[in-house]
Amino acid sequence: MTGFSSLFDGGARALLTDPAVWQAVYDTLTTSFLGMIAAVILGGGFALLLTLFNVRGKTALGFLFMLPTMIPPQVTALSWIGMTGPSSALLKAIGLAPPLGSPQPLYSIGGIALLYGVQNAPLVFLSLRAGLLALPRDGVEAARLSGASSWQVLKDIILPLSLPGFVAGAAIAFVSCVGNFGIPAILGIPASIYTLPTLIYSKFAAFGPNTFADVSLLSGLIAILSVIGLTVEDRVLRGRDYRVIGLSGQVAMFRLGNWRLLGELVLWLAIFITLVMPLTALIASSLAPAYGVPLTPATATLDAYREVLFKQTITRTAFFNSVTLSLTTAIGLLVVTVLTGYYLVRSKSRVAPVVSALAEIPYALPGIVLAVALILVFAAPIPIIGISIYGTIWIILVAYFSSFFAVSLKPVVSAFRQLDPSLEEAARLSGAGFGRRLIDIVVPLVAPAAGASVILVFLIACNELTVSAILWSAGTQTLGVAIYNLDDSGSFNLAAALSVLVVIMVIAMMLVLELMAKRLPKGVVPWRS
Amino acid sequence: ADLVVYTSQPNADAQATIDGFKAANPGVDVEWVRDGTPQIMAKLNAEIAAGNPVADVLLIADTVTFERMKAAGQLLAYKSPEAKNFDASLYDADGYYYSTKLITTGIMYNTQAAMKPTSWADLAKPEAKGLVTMPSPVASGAALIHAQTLAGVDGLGWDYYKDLKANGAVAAGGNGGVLKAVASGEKAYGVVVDYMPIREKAKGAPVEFVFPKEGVSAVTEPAAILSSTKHQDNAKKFIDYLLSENGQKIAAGLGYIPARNGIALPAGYPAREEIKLLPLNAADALKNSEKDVKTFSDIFGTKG
Amino acid sequence: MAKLILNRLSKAFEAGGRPAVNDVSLEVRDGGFLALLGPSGCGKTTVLRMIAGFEQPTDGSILLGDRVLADASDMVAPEHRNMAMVFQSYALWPHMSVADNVGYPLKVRGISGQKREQKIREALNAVRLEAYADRRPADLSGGQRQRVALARCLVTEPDVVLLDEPLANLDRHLRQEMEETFREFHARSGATMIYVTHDQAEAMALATDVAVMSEGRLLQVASPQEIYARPEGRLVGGLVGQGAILKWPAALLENRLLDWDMLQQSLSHTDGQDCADILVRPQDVEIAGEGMAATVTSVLFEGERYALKLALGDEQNLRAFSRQPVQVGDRVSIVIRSAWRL
Amino acid sequence: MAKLILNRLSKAFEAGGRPAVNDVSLEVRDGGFLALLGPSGCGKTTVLRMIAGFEQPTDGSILLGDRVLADASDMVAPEHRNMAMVFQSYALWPHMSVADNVGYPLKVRGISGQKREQKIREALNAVRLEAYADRRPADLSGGQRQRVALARCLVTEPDVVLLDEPLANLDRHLRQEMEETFREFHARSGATMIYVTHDQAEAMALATDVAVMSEGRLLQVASPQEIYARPEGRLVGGLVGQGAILKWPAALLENRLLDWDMLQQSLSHTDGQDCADILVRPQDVEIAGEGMAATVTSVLFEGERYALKLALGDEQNLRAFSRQPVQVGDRVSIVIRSAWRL
Ligand SMILES: Nc1ncnc2c1ncn2[C@@H]1O[C@H](COP(=O)(O)OP(=O)(O)OP(=O)(O)O)[C@@H](O)[C@H]1O
Ligand SMILES: Nc1ncnc2c1ncn2[C@@H]1O[C@H](COP(=O)(O)OP(=O)(O)OP(=O)(O)O)[C@@H](O)[C@H]1O
Ligand SMILES: [Fe+3]
Ligand SMILES: [Mg+2]
Ligand SMILES: [Mg+2]
Repeated sequence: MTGFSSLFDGGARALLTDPAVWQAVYDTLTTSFLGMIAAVILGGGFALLLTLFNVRGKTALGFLFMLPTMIPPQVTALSWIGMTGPSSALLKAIGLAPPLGSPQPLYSIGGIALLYGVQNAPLVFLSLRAGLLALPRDGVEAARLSGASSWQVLKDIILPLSLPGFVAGAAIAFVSCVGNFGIPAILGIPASIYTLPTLIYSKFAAFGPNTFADVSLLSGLIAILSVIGLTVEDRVLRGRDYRVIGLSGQVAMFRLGNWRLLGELVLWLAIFITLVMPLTALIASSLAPAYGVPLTPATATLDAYREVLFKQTITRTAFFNSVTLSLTTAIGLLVVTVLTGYYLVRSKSRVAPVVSALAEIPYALPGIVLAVALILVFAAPIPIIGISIYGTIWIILVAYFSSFFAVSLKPVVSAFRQLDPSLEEAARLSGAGFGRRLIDIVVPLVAPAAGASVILVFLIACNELTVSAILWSAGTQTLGVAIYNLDDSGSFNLAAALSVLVVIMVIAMMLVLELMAKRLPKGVVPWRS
Repeated sequence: ADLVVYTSQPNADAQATIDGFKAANPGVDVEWVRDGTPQIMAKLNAEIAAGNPVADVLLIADTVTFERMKAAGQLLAYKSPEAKNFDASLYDADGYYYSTKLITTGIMYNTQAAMKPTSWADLAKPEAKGLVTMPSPVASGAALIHAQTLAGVDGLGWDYYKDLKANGAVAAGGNGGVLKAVASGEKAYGVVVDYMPIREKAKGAPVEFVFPKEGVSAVTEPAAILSSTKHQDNAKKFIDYLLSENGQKIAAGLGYIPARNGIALPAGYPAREEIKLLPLNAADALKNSEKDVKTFSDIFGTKG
Repeated sequence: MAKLILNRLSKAFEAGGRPAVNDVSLEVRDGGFLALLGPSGCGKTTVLRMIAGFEQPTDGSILLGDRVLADASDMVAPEHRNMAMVFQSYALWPHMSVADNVGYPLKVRGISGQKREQKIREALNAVRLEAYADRRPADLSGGQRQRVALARCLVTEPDVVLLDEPLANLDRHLRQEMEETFREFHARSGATMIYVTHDQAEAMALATDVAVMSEGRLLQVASPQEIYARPEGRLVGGLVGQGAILKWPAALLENRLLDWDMLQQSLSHTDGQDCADILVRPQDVEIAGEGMAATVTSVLFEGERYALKLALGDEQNLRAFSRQPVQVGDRVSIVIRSAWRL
Repeated sequence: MAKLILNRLSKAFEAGGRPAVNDVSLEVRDGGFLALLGPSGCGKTTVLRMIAGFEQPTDGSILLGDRVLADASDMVAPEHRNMAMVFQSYALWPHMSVADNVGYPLKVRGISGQKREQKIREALNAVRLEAYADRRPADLSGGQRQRVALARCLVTEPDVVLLDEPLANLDRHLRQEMEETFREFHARSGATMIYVTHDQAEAMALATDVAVMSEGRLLQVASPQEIYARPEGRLVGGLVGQGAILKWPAALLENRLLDWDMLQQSLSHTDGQDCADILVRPQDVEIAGEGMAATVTSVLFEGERYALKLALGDEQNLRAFSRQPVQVGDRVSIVIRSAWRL
């Protein structure tokens, strides 16, 4: 981050008096806030229904719900546009397709927020779910016996007690909306809605002498926005006690009775809209010979797959890079975040909140800014050891570590907040030193959160675009870059085919996890109940 | 690596170019990085700011950028022996950069569209109301050149853009987005670079491309050597290769209008003489680029 | 209100596994006060949890009057049962203050303002926690937490009150006060109360009926006096009171309640055959000049008195009390004033 | 091993607030067995937590031999103290099976394989949970959980064992067995044991020393017999045993241990002035033909006997036992066989 200080010089006044900037701040805030609400409703709803209620097919629902994160945001955006636009096969089929050139309803603040919500719902889902699993069953039961209806129990007991997880999820969702580029780029620009990241991007496009200064100023605004978000989070959580007293490990189950069918319908409908629709669109475009060609058995072709799989050498490199990068980041970060999280929650030091705020900022910064900062820092060889990591995969790894630190940290911190301290005390008295305790007691106890953290980071990193877009060089392409580049250069079907392959790969990896589930601590695999 | 190339050519095209170069110069290990012009420039500028640019050769969309770099002393002058086969307007007299191809910007339309446009003026007609999309100069180098070119044409000018805006045209994103919008029928007409719709049409997409009768603007995707290069010889070889007959044929094979004289145009294009290029003064364009972006943005309400 | 009926209630946690509760039938009359006794793990909590509606019976049913609360297929939700419970683990809500914890059942019932304050204050008064109203449960001692749970349970007017070892973590004085509170609450509200405890004295002192369970089964239900004086079978005999069970020649034991004469006579008629189990409580064993010989094998000071273990000649063991200190290894003579044939 | 010394130990949770533990000085000799008694919330758990190293004293120090374990500025980490504790809330690890919970202290000490298995089995045997080795704590009953915590505490060879109401949730029989286990463990390992309990009989029966606390202060430390027979002050007198404290004319009470004659004499010399507090235990109150008049105000069946509350003429209350049922309101004559001037 040292590079940033060098970025701050001059031009600030001009920029700060530009009404366009303030309009962008406003739009960023509204879209992100609404997007967060949407993510909370969608992800929170799933988490609640799947962990607390007796709906059927939980495993399948949980499994499928994770997948939309894996579809690149631009693809999701495009498929939604396709679905709601004049060429929508769906709308055409029911005769409701709008005429050629009708305004696209998604090109709006609401549309952006909606897609933010869809994209970030799994973040809330995973984070909240970990919190819910830590709830002691008897607390819920006591409330029900007090006469509280399911709704009241939810409102008075479950949500307040799982508030750390809930708020953590909402906070990551908010911050990642603030930093999102793909969705406002596709949905916002046509409607002249600029968010700070798209504004920054356009600054880079018209590269001038003031660009670095302008961009750092805008980045500063983003940082301020996310710090404001975090302060709100901190306020909400401050001064309360979430430490579970007594034994957790069993989750109270509500019966839905007659509502069950309705609940299940809603869940599957949500899966259909957030997953099946964009995925179908994705598969359709991967099979189409060219964009806009109607897909029929006659026109369908596997050429795109052939090209991606066998001709483009970049595919294999990208798969290899992304998977190793994502796994390394996810697991490496877990180690870091468990330690940091432990420190943040247990330490009474005043430095702690500052550390946690600092951790959050890189995630909110648009990738392009972070990447440029890293280049400024690392392009020259590192002073003492004299090695340059610029141009190697290591710089991307460094970028991922700093960028996803917050994603990894949040669920873990919230789980620590709920931990009954006496569990750790008992381990200490057993003679277990810090490391020992961490491995044997603390980490398994926060397993659902740790699992959520690893999976979240993996999913996001696997698809990461903006950071690696600037930092990659020959041989270090990532999947996100590969897909984006294919798409950007007009090879839409190749991009779609590669995306489909990525989704398949993720499903395969999730299945492997599913097979290993029995050997992992309880709650790690988020779709299992 | 013996040579590092930063380019904004599409992946497959970049790969083909590099492969061709390698075939002509065996033993040279080339690394290349492909991204959109803005990203490439962000990356490069950051590297320069950090004092360690990695690239040797730059192969990106427009002369304007190169003019700026030349002024900043970031380019290396090199007189290529191949230059004699090129129109003098297509390379820098001092040898700082060489155009490699012509990418024109014209009009594409969806085959379902009611009106078949033949001129820029058609897009401002009531038939096209709300149906026009174009790339934004903030996202595409070609789009900026295009806007600056049309702005200088009598009878069009910035008023033309105001008319377009009044007619409900939108300006957003890059050329890829325009292509998708028109191919999918979301919009009927698009202002777009030539090779995209021509290629897609060949693959069966329901689109047509026209060279409007007033003429088209063009970017030339020039190549240049960075003054900081550590592989001067290879870089020069690369420039020579791009300009060579062989290199130019490969460009044509990929669907671009080659810059070198005497090479046949790819399928789907009219004869070279029929393509009327609108004039543009590169020096003015450079001087005014920020102002022009702002003018455009003010008209279309885009920011930046 | 109405009778609470458990009808052949069973619960197995794993399908096919050993049931935690096995075919328990029981009626608690309206306004009754039932104490549930039994060794650790015998299924007491599980019975309470089924009554409260947290576990579904695998078999049998639970009725309140003629309303079926639960059977193997259907269940009234806990929130519609108007019951209250003190959980063995307290189940306090860590995010609420003590006052909010206690007031929550009122809040849910829509009672607010002055009246709620008033009731919370009364309940906290009853458990001597007035001064702690604003604390968080995490900052309380174990016994204080338990008292918060008690206060929360008694703050409303439930039809049925379920108490799962509600006084286990309290000292004797508080315990007596709390027992008093229960008694008053019971008298005032007329609620049906079911009380799980390990402290028999507590059970006897509070309950109108005592039920004894073992390994998921109900062994005996009777009034405290009855179950103490006339336990059925070895298990109940062993569980209620600190009695020792002896094998005794059965020849002349006609009555079930036996005195020393009968016991002695029977002893002298040993024909080596039939033996009966007799229950001898320590307070009925008197260390006297005459009587049977016994050796002291252990002596424990209990404050009020010493608790002795005595070995009889034939390797059988007996408990007794003594107000005077005795030494391990002393040989004493004892008289069994009273015994009960099981 | 060495003496455990608490030296003017204090702990206030909020700076400036009322201290939870206040100036407690105490020595537990090496291999001693100290029972800590006191009303709910008096600071017992806090003392244990400071000894274990979970709370830092705000003042004073803790020493084991000459090693300073903790003072207001510094602290040896709990993991380096070689202590074991049964937590009031059990603190079982929900993600481990019962056997793993119990075996964890062994695992940490690097004991593995056969030997570990063996030790785990023994510990589980001691708490009668052999059959539950593979269960998760969440699937156990309250008492079973407590026993797992016990087994975990006793599986290693700690220097100091801290027991926070370790038997509160067990039935009497198990309790007696567990007490036996403690006694054996104590004899075998020679560990210093500190035992918090509300059950005085338990404390008296197990401990070599009894310490009584109230409101954070240490009131008295003595052997069980001593503290029972000669409590110091109203507070200890009221806490130990179920005695009632009476105001009695002090004129002729010269001894501290008083018999009926002395009490009667003193009574007849009432000159309305000086009154002394005397402690009268229920077992010392005999319902007899002659003596003082009293009215029965409450009768509780306790199994073995009835516990009575008696009102004396001057509105003072007394407790007594009776083996025969008595009615509330009965007027009886009582003799106080023995009393203790506080
Ligand atoms: N974390 C805390 N913050 C503030 N006060 C506390 C905290 N923990 C305990 N206390 C208070 O300190 C006092 C002593 O508590 P402690 O737990 O030591 O009592 P105890 O003697 O163990 O009682 P019990 O028999 O009920 O378990 C109590 O009044 C309690 O409310
Ligand atoms: N969730 C569960 N899954 C499997 N077995 C269980 C579960 N809960 C309890 N059990 C078992 O059922 C039996 C009865 O348990 P319950 O909690 O009813 O005992 P209890 O009588 O309340 O004992 P305690 O006095 O120790 O609290 C025990 O053996 C226990 O191990
Ligand atoms: Fe470009
Ligand atoms: Mg129980
Ligand atoms: Mg305590």
